[in-house]
Amino acid sequence: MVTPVLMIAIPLLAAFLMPLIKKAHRYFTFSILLLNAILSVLLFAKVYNDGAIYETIAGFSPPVGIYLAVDNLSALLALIINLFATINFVTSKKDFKFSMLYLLGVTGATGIVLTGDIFNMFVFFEITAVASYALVASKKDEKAVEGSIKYMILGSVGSSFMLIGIAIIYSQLKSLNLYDIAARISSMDPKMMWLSFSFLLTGIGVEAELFPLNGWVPDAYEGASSNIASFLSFGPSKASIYAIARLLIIFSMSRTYELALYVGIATLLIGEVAAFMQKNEKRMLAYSSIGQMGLILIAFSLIKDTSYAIPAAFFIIVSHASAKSSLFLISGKKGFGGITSKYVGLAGVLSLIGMPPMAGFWGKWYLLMGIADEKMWAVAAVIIFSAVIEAIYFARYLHKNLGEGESEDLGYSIPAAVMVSVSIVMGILPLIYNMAGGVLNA
Amino acid sequence: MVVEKIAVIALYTTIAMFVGILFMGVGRKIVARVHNRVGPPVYQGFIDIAKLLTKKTNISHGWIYDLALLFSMTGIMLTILFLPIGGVKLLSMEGDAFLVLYLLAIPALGFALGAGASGNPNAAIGVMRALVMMLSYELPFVITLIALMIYYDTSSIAQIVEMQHAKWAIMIPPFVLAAAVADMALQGMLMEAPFDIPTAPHEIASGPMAEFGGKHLGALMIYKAGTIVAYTTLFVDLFLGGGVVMHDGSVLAYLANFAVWFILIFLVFTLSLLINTSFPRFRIEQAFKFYWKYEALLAFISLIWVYLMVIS
Amino acid sequence: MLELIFAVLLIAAFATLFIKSGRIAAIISLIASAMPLIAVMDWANDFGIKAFSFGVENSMDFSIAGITMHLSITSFAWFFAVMVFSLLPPIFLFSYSFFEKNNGFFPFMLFLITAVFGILLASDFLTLFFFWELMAASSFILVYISRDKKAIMSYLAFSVLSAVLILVGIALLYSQSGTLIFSDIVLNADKVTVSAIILMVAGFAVKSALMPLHAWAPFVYSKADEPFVAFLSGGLSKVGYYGMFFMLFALPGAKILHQYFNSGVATYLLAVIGAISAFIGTLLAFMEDDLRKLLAYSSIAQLGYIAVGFGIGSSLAMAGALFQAFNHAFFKSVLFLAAGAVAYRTGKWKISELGGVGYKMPFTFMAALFAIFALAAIPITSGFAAKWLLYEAAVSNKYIFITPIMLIAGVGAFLYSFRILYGVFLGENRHDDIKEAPLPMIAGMFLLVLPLIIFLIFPGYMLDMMHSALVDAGIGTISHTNYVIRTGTASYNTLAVVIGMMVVMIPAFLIYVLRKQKKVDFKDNFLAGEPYEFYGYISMHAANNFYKPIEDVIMPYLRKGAISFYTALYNAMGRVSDASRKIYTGLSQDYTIYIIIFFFIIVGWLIW
Amino acid sequence: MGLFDGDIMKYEDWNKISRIASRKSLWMVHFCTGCGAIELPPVMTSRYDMERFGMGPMATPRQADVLLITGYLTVKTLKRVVNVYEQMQSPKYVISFGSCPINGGMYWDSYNTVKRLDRYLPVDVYVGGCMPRPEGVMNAFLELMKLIDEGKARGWEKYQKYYEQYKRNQKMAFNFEREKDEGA
Repeated sequence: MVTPVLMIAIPLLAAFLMPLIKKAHRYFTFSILLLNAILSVLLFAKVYNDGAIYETIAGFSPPVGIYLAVDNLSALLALIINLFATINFVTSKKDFKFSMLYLLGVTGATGIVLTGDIFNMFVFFEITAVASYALVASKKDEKAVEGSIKYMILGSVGSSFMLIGIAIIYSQLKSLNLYDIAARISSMDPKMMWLSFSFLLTGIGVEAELFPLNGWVPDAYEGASSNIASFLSFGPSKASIYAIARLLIIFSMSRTYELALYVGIATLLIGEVAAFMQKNEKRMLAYSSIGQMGLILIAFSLIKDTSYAIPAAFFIIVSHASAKSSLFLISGKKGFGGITSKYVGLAGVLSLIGMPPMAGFWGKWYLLMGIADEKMWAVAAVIIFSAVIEAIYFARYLHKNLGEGESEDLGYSIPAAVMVSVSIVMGILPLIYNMAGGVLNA
Repeated sequence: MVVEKIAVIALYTTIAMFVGILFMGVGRKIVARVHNRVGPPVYQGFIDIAKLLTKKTNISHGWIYDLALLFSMTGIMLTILFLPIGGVKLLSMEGDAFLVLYLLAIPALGFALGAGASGNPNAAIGVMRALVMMLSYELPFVITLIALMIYYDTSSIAQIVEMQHAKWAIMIPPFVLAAAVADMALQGMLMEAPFDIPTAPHEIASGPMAEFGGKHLGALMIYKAGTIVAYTTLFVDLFLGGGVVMHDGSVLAYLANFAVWFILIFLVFTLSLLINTSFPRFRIEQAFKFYWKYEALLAFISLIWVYLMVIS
Repeated sequence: MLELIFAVLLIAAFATLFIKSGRIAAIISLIASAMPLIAVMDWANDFGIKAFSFGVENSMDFSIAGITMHLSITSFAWFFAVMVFSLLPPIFLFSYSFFEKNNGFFPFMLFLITAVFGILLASDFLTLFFFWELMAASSFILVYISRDKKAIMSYLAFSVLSAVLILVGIALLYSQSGTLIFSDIVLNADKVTVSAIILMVAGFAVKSALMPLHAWAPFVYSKADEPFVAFLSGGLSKVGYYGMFFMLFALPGAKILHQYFNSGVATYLLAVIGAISAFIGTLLAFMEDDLRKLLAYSSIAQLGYIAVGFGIGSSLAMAGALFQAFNHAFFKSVLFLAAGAVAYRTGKWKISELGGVGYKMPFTFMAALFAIFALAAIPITSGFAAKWLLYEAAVSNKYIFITPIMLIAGVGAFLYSFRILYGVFLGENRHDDIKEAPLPMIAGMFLLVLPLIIFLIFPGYMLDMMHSALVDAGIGTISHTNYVIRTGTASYNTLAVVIGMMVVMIPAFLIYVLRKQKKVDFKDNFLAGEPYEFYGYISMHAANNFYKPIEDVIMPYLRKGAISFYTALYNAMGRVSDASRKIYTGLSQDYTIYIIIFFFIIVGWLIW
Repeated sequence: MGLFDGDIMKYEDWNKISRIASRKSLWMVHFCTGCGAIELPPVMTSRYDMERFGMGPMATPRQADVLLITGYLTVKTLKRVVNVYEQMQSPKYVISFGSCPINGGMYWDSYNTVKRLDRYLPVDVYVGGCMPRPEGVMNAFLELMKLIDEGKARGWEKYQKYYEQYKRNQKMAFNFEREKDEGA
């Protein structure tokens, strides 16, 4: 009954219907997002009970047709993206164009997660990216436009790299299906294979905020309004890091994993170190996001070797999506105005630095266990270092926001509280460990 | 048994206090002779204490101020119980050198409490100097103490005394150095020049004692007498075999040991007085530097020497 | 029953989160905090001590899909539990008066208690680490309430450092032995295990404020709410030492270290660090003017002794260390609470601004006085027995470096004790308008003084209490009766001290009783003949730069301490951070070039 | 409680011990008010050596038994002297040096000196001369000892008995000074 197609089709359709429903566009969009979130819950339940769903569209069989593949992790990610999108949309106060773009962005991010076809993935990338450029610019001040333009330039460079990568693969294997590619990747000319991998990694890496492809990140996050910054941190970035994980699994060579590990470490270090002295709150959070993306990439780079990698990555994604999004939502005020935003800030920070009862704790636990499995002590040292750095600047962030400031804007802080409570729920019920275990095998 | 023990304790503390008060007079006599004066009679200490205890009026600054009296007298007598006097072990088998070190702090702390409660700023400054002086001289002193403990493999003073039956510690080369260090530490403990700045009368109006008068001061003088006996006995026990010359347990041995102990503490006290009369005062930080730089170094050399001797 | 205790604690925590009044929250917390204490009392029967039985089971497995948390009480955890949980009801009693409004102290304190209960009960590493982190998080929020920048930053940074060190240590151990359950772990003397042990001990040492990792303590202790600081110094630091005890003796890490290094060098190093901690902490303590900072450094110093005991590791030393831990838990809590009571009435922290409080708050002063006697290890208090055991242990092992340092630190304790006594409670009577602290505060402080009095004459009771802990950890106990402790080389008889004291007290007591005296005002004081009124405009309280002469000598050597090292590190890191942000030039063309360079690098790396 | 007041021991007996002890142990307060103080060092040091008699200087009035008024007293100094005297513990004695405390001496017409000390403090022994020589000072000490021995040095009891009068006199002197200050 529940099919993944609906989750892409409904919002896409709704987005195009938007100009017709100008008046009630906010309620309409919200109900669509809510529907999508409910669908994703049902989808997750189905996938959890019956195993992965592979679905073709319009009757073409796999190597040729559009193809959706949903396993536990991608269903969960879709759930998170749609759930947070629903909560986040509550804060929107803009016109129908905004709602339309927002729906498109969510569609794209969901599509990236659910698709099983590399070209589709590219298309969804484009959808979410273009929507994001416009969303960043929707604040309509100088900084927003600047951020948007930088984002757009780099995003389009990235897209072209990605497209070239896809072209190389297609020229070699005559296939766009991810599973098909994964099965036949060894038959490729090695040089072509490496070349295509490099193009794809570079292309997706721009969206996934990997160093040094992430030049747009601080400007775009700083320029965007708080709810869009929040959207960026749970939507496109999480979807694209998931795409990188799929890429790694497809190419599944020890060199690619090694490369991912190095890129992850570099991203982690640069992100955390840059955030350390950053006084501007939103930029600091943006740099911190970069660091967290590095951490997620490190976790993904261990997929092949240890079963702890996926839960680690999953918990860090949940922790980061919920905590960072809520922090972005309550940012931009002069301090935590009231009790809600104070506790949201605290919970968010504690989740990010990995303290229970938040999801971040389990992320840190599984990541370190995975690293111990691999005996990569240098990585452990890097993580110790970055954790301490992170603790210091987040402590400063918390202290800076202590002022009584303006009175609390409950319109922002309650959605933020709901978001951060997701992290707490995930932390308290580590039963997700079982659900996330043993998924994502091609 | 217990009654007997208590009687012996009472007897010995009385004797020790008697000796201490006597030494105060003798000390003044000796100093006077060095100054080419006649000096007071040797029993002057008794007269002074009698006068102070028979004063007609007394002031008090509250109950903590009064505690000083109780603490200082009790503390010093208690310390004497834990020191072998002429080889007689009162309670010294029930405690050891660490206990003695800390027991010596009871009167000091009580005294400091009383001085603090008096509210006199001079008293507070005096206590500060006394405490800093304590910190200063304790370092070289504990190092020499540890040297002894390691050499004799015991921390009990009674056993250290017993083990010196054959040969006094001071006859062993490293302990000559240690004894010299400990003697300078003794100078600080007794607050004799050059380390008498805590109670400098002209400078801070005799420091901690500034507000004490009458019976309180009388009790403090008894305490002072006690410190003379306690510290010199400690020195004699540690380095000079506790004055034990006969070991057969006869009455004669008791008397002889007691006599030798008396002579030895008198000599140690006289040495300290002679140093006292020949030197001006150190400032407090000079004293601190003296003890922690030179004295501690010498003490540590002797400790390492002993350590090497024990190990080989 | 055990679930019930956790449930009550958590429900109370959530309930107090929504209660505005500090009074009601304090009562709820008081009742909730009695729950773990009941369990602890109950478990006493398991470890050879007669007590009431309430039928609390001593182990529990808590399991949700895939993850099982094993909880069970061990003898050494029980010993630490006794000291930690007996602190809590008095502290909450104190808080009843201290907090008019509930500022978040009560709920997070209850979370903290839950976490500590979990840590002490944990019997696998996941549980241990989970509750350790919960403790770090809730105590961080309690620090956060203080609103002080340095406290918040240093506490979070060091908490995370400790957590990550422990986590890496656990990961290393796990990679070696493949299990997280304590009883299944078999250790070998190899490089990984040894580094795991060292990392974890370092991680636990952060919470115990051991010297190079102590930098958070002065800031946090001096800024957070007093009842919390009392628990932080009294209770949480002991949890850190519980971790160390567990690693070194229960696992047993110390043996592994001995095997690996072929000598006791690693544990000796721990003892040296502890001794230096005691020494430098003492020096810094008596030069401090802020009462709470003074107590913080004093805590660092007193906790250093415990590390010395752990480092030496003989039965004598361990008995001393545990005894010292127990004493410190109580006397330092009393001192912090007394500081809180003084601040509650006067609103001042600087010793140079206080003075004469003891005349107006005699009961607070008496509680503090007793605690200070225990702290300075005056032989008629229980504080001495602990230090005596440690000194004996050090000397009988012929540690020529540690012993004098420990002893001189013990002497230094008199210096800062006097600083508190004189600077805060005695001296010039400057506070005419204050009253004695409220009754609950005094009751709380005196309840905490009570154990110190019990173990005064009967240190044997304490040794009985730690008996099964030491035996279970394979250390062995020392021979003792109720009031005599015997070591190979000496003995300490508290009864002899007390009886001897009573005998020699007679003459002093006679003079004391028979003195006829006139009580005079503070103003009737010898000031070189000047009447006090003439000095009305000058403070007669000698408390500014009290130890200035010695400070001038010592400070040049201590200026480059750990805190300045961390500050320099922070600044250097800040410069690196500023430099690293130069990468983000803000120019799209630069970023595009980065992309292209990145592409060529990975292509090159992958293909060649 | 009465051990020292006659409940247990007869007051006179106790008093006798007290007198004997305090005669042989006179501690003087180190408070030099005038030029006569210069005569004290010879008395203390080896030539005359007052420590023979158990005498010695003490740092504070709390510890001392004898107050030496070594020369003239201004009104301003008198205030301090009275303060010091009142801080001393009984029994306490006053010795006045030279002619100034007796009748003003060479300052007989000064507006600012105290002409007759015994209006303000009970003086036990006067030493005449301007200044008295050390022998005189020694003699005064011996005289004081004799008086104590005979129980005649009762200045402190007099001060207690006529406290009001002494206070009134002192107050007059101080007030004179204050009025003068205000007038100037």
